[in-house]
Amino acid sequence: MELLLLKNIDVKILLTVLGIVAVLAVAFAVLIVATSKICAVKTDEKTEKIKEQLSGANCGGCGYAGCADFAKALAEGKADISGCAPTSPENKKIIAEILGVPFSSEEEKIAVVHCQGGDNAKEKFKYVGNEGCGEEIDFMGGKKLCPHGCIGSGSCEKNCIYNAVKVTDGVAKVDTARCTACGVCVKTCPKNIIELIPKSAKVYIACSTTCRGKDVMNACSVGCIGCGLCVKNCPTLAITMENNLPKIDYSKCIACHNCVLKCPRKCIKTL
Amino acid sequence: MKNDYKKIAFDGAIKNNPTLKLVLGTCPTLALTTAAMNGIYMGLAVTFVLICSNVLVSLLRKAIPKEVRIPAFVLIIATFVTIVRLILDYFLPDLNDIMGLYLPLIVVNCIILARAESFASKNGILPSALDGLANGVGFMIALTLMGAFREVLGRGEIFGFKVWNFTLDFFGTSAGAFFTYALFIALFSLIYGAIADRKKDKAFSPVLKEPNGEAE
Amino acid sequence: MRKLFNNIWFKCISVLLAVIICSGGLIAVLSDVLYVSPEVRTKRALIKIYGEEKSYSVVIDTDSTDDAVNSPIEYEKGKIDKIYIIDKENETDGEYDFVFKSTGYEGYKSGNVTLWVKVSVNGGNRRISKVILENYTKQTLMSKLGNGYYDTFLTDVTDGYFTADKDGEGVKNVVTGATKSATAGVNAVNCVIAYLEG
Amino acid sequence: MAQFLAIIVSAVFINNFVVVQFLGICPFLGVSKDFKSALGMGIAVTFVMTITCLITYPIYTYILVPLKIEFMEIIVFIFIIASIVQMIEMVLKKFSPALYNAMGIYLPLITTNCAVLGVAELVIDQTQMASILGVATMNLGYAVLYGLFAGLGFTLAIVIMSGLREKVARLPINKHLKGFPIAMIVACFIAMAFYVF
Repeated sequence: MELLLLKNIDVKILLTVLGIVAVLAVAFAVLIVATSKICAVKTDEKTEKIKEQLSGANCGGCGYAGCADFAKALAEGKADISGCAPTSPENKKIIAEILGVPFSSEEEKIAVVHCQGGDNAKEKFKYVGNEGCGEEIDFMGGKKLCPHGCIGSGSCEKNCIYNAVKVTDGVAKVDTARCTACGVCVKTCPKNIIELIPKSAKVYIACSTTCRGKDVMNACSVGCIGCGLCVKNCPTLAITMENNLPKIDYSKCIACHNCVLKCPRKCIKTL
Repeated sequence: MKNDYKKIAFDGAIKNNPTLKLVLGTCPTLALTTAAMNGIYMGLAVTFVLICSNVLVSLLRKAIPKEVRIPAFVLIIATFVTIVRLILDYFLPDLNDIMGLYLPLIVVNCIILARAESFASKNGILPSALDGLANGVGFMIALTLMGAFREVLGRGEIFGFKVWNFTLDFFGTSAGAFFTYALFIALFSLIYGAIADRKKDKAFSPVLKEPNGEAE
Repeated sequence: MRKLFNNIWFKCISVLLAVIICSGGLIAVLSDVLYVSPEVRTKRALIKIYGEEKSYSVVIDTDSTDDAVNSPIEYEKGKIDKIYIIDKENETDGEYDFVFKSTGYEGYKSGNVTLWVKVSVNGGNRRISKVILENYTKQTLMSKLGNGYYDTFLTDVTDGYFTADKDGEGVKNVVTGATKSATAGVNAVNCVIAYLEG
Repeated sequence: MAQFLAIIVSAVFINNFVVVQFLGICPFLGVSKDFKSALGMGIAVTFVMTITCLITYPIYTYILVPLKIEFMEIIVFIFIIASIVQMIEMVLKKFSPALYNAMGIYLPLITTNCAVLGVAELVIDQTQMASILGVATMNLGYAVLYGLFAGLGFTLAIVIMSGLREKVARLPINKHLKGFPIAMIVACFIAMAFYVF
């Protein structure tokens, strides 16, 4: 490799090539910076800092199009940090400091499906058509005889990016290990029977029908008939009966599992 | 820091396989999977260029202002491909005869710019190099498998050796390429979905979500 | 001065220019250091054809400096850059080899294909005995021209020319997946035949 | 006027970049999930193609050819396309952030989009354009028009694809076939349909 004098290649071509590309580069650099000046989107760095703390899953549980929009809403004070469940509590503390908002470390939550019907719930007709719970309930309230129960077409499963909801033998079931309580399934379920309950909860009501006992017996073999045994047997009176359906007040519940044992229809299940 | 590398390698090659999961670089994939050997050569070429361009991009990531990053990345990748061709031509002429066909295609390959844009411009040099290697290998495996599949069914050969003389020239056409590609993506999602379920992998969802949702 | 350096205009332009000048310089240096001279390319081609180095005498060589030999033979669809006569050890007269380097035009996107063509002459009979690819410009589907394509040329040099269109009824039809690139290759070989036919 | 029709027919139908020549498939599959982002992508690609032809054609014919450095063509073209895409990205980020988020990684990928580079190279190829337009020499006007209609051809293809995909997404398909695989199979049928040309 003798001392290099660029003798093998034609220097003139090299210079013209470099010249052209350089001129192009300068021209386009100027054009690009000009457009960047014209279209300067002023994202104040507060929103950027908040966006870094958020989980970035873009799940939409907070009701905004994605983490970027939620961060902007947070910065403008229009949204509250509790709206985003997937972000870990420490990140929420940091965001609260950025916003200068007092941060009450509120309870961790988990999603749960208030229905266990599925195959043991009778069907009015056999539905063949476009998939998705939303479409199915447009047609006479869905194929199940029970008007409140889960129809098992899996819209929640389709929209859960954490793969935490699965339709097993006709009814949606939440996999507690994977659920980050982002709340997307709560919004997508057209029957509104998925609810976020405190993670520390040990039991939940696996039914959401408010029909009277006789109709329930006819529609579903595992539906709650509103007998009230759970209310009577709860030592801390944590369960109250509203409109033929028991409701658990988790602040009083001491997880004694009395209600689970006493329920004749096995509607109260453990987490 | 160590398992972080393992995660990058695993992510790049298998979990977020550029061809089968993020579905990037479809032009070379459809065009070149007519033969398995193409897959191997293209895979090698892409892996090499991907590693080097990722390293260079992550080296300069702080210097390149955000406004002109795409033209700068494209220049780096194009320069690299030219340098690789010069080196091959001088030192390994016979390899250059074979690879010479694929090198110009690489400048137009989406994977390299995608990795440079979404990974290398945000991480350090070593992770970027590893990510380049992982994605390159993932790309090569996917292309070779598809190439073999189409070659066996389309021309009854594998790597050029006669297997049987049953030929379906549907697989030689572009419609066949689309069909094979669809088949392999579904297969990948099926196999990996099963592995993920057993391993209780939280983030993997069998239904393919928008790639940018996960690639970030 | 400080303000100039982190002014966005200056930063963008300077970075792009820096990248271009560095990469341009690097390519220039490398293409000079790793320069493959025409002689080396010819040596490589001969090794590929004969399997070992061969000495040759020049009839036409566009890369050589003396003017008697360096003008190529132009044809309408191609040109011949080099013609060599390979020196034979056992000098049996009337039997020697030509090696042509010819370029065919009208390839894919009007690029061209350069081939090495070996013609072995034995008394009156002239036969194309080897065709290999040298290089090409703008042919993206070259991978489709397998060895089969180059072997179809290995015929006697009679008056017939090759054609490369599907329904052309020409003497020897050479059709492959990449018809455009095939046309350029065929043009290159036709130039050799045109030269031999005189 | 005849040339005008020739451009439209050839750019949109006969050698449509996506459906006949199968170039630019990455965004064609990646962004055609719903109609709005598909249309957005189509318009962005049309805009890039038109401006690219406007800039690359004169550069090639009046600078690269006279100076005998045609080999620089690929790098120069890609650099121009990359700069245009960079500008588009800023414009989109400012004026329609929703579309910007919907396109995500596929916006920078327009740079390596084979269709855009394909149209840039096709337009400068005198012999091919002469055969398409039936006119002796090409000029800038035809080049820009061809770029525009090639982009519209791309938009047409991607919009039809998004319509098909939205319809198909509601059918009860196996979980693993949803998303890209079913899109590919739809593209496979489109490909078969276009064997005619």
